[in-house]
Amino acid sequence: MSRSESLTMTGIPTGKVGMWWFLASEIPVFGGLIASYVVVRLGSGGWSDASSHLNFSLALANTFVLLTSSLTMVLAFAAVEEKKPRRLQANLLLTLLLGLTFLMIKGFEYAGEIGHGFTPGAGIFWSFYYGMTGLHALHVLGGIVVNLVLLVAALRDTLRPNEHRVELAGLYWHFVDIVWIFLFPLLYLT
Amino acid sequence: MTSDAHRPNYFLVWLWLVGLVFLSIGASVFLSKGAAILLIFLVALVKAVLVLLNYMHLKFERPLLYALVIVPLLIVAILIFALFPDFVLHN
Amino acid sequence: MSSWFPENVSTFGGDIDSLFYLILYITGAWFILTEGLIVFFLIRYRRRQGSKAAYLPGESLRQASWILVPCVAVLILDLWLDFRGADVWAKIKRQVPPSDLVIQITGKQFNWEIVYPGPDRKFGTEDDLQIDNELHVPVGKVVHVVLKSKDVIHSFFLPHLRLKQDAVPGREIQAWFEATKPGQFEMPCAELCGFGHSGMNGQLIVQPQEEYEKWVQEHWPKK
Amino acid sequence: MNIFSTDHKVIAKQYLSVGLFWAIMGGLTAYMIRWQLAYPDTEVPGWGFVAPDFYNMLVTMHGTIMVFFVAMPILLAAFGNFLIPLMIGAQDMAFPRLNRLSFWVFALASVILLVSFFVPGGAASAGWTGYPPLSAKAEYTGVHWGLNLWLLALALEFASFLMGGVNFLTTAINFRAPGMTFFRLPLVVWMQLTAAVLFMLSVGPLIAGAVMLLMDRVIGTTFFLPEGGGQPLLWQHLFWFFGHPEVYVILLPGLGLVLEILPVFSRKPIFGYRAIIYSTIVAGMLSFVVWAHHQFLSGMDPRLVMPFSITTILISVPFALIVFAMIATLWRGSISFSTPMLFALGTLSIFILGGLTGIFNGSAPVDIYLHDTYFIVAHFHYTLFSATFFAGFAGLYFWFPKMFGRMMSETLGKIHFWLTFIFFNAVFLPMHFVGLGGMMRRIANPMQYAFLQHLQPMNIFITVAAILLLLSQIPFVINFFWSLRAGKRAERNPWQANTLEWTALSPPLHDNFERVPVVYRSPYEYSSPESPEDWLPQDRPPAVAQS
Repeated sequence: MSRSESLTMTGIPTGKVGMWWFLASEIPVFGGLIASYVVVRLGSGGWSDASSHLNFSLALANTFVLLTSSLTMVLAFAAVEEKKPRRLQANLLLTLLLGLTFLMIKGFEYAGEIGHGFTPGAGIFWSFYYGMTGLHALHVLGGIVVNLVLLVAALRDTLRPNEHRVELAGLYWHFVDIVWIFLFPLLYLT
Repeated sequence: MTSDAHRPNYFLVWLWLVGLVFLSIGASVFLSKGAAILLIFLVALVKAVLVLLNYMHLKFERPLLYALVIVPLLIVAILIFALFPDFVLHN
Repeated sequence: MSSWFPENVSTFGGDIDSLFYLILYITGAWFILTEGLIVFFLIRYRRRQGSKAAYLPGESLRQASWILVPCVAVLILDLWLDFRGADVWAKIKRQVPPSDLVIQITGKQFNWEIVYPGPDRKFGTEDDLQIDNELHVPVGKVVHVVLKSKDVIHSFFLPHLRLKQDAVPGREIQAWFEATKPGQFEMPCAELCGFGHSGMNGQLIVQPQEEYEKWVQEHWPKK
Repeated sequence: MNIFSTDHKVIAKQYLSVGLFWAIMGGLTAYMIRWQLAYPDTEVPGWGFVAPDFYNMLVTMHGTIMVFFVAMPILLAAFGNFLIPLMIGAQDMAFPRLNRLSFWVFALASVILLVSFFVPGGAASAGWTGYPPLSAKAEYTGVHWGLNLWLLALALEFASFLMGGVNFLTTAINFRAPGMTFFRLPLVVWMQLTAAVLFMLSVGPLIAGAVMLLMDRVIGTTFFLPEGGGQPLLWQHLFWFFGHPEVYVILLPGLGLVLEILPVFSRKPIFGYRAIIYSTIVAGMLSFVVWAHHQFLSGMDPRLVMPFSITTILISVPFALIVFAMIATLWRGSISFSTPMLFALGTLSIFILGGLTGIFNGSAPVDIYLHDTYFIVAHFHYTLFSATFFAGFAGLYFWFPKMFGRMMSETLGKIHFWLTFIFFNAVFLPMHFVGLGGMMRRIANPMQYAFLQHLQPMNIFITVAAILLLLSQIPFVINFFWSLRAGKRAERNPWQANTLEWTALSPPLHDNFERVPVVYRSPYEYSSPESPEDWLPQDRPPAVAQS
């Protein structure tokens, strides 16, 4: 892939073009799910009641965790530009840990809801709740794996020729953050 | 890649994002339902744009990449619009 | 030509058939024109000793008008078909005539469950009449059908009446028809609904008014 | 040859092989379907009895295989992979390892789809469109793991083509040779790119829908089950929102192959190069607002119907322009009838009929009668069979020398063409009339219906023709394998064509070109007054051309 970086007709780095095309195809995935949620919800009643059984404080905590992880991710990218490998490693590690924290809190939240009988089969709100947050959590998991690969490379000092990948991983991570920015009010605040 | 001179203050952006979360929670507590929903989604939109422009540094990029964000959103808008009669207005 | 379709016995079937033929004449003309040109060009401009092809990139407006003008013709014909189609659609789906016979038809794997409201003209009461796969209606009367489904999606198809409508579980979908001729016609399911889909079929029995009333007398529950 | 190669040409051949394998499977399912329809409830020779639930599996898998495992891998993945880098003058794809991953994910999807035939309960049987609730609960079909695996295979295939799409688009955006502007790209590249954009922007909602359907089946959610507050119609919207652009994802690359071949064998520039590009883009945009024409009778709001009917009929305008441009390319040409040209002309003449019958289906009132009948089946075979097989064969006969370094036999090729052309029409032309007679799709036994009895002789005719159509592919198989081993060695440019791939060796080196080509002109300068010959390659410097 490194060969590809040298060649570009438009001036935009090739990896970045690829990543943005990928994100462009991800928008309709979550867009389709959110569109379905919105229209089905507006077309029938009783959703606010179901929503009130969600654990709001855990979700709020998760919102902060994810927003902060976006900050550490972008700081990792800044560290690449400033050529500060220690800071890069530290921020990648922080992002990774925050991602894991998000998943742990999410798992805890799921456990609580299922314990109260709100399983995926408990009604249409719960179908969408588990579908939307589940698909999002899978994306977080994917981001964690990517960051882990980058972190290992950074620690073994083999990242140098591929440092632009931190930026690409960041684009993806921020996209996942943006999805949560919409899921949080859609599910918890209305 | 962004040049150093242009780099946004990432920490300040983060403060804005956190502040906006509190704003939307406040809205859901203090405002009437309709106004709250409007404000909450406006805030979510602002947050998304903040992340896009600063963390994903779209504001330093070329039109092609803007198109890659806007066109899919338009397509989702078409989908929502066409789904309305069947699921919201059908009774 | 009319033998392509099953015999039409509904009031709006003729509109659908004539729209079909209108489209057939228009597309048929285009078919003959385009395929004819292809065959003609292939024969006329086949490779021969000493002949060279003309250099015609079709980029100038003058040249491109050879393909643009026909496209305008296509557009105009399209709009004509759109307007004709909108009229027929409105007649069938939007300007539904009033009716005094409402029948509830529920698809289930793999039968049509037909419910008449009974003498009190209300569904869900004790005097409802329920039969499977047999739909009796009077000739020349507007019949409203409420389509429902118990399990999967079925499609209510009356080929001789040019009526087809899906029955979707969780929804009640309205349809209507008016038969113009007495007789017995088939009423299959047109949407894949499981292993018994093939053969899911009912009978529509269109009867003259007196005969229909006799059937009602004999079969409907008394008050 | 290293099967884990990252070379786009090797990956193209891998996609081609898997696609051709699935074409055989698709053909076998068609054979069994046709036999059952002509001679219901008799033993299919070579197989045995076809029970109704097995029949449903056959129609489901026939559609799934032909659309997702034949048309897409051959037209998009194989030809796109092979042609895009060569035609734009690149060494390889932008992300060669992603390209390899894309193929192996597709291979995994193929294995899973194959396995799904053999799990208890059998393969998916809810139609290739998988409408819930039929597909959402195992008890409605009796198929449990088969349908889950079907969904999984589709999900993996989408992932694979998403990777492919990222690769195609990035490559074409950043890896073009010097001088290769967007308006000097060969049309097949334009068509491939449009198809990639359509696929990437439309598949998202269906991926979401597939996740929802899988959750309904496996963990008990009720997205599409009305008893739990769900909406069966929602799936249809999500499916067709993808499903209609998908039709053009298949069609456009097929038309693109034809657009490359017509000028070469007419020795004339393609007529209206830019007009075709603009039409393609317009058709691509319109394809996002026509999807509900598959749902006129689905219980969808009747107010939605006319807007979708109008956009559907209007989409005939850009395609009419492309067809007219193809015909105008023949006008005053110097036409020779080699096998690729015959198949290209076959595509054109068949696609015209398929396009025209689309007008009937697009007209909502007529669709009330035609929907779910064999008229629809005939219509989409005229469009998709022409794009997939006629255009696919045209492309294969045309680029075989470049792919494998040897020429195919023209005699066998012409026999293959004429048999295929005749029997294709013998199968699908009568099918229109069977549909007009009212015969429904996906019924296993037309003899169960009194009003279809008189159509049975036609059904038998179609079946006999279908078997002959399948047998007509034998000359191709012989030709393919014989030519691989013993065909005449191909020179660089056996057809005297202008595009860049013909300046490379046959087959090209690992990095395609001996030196990076420089592009000076548009790809279709045949019989140009600038050149003494009747062709003028894209990379020939202007000074040389004038001398």
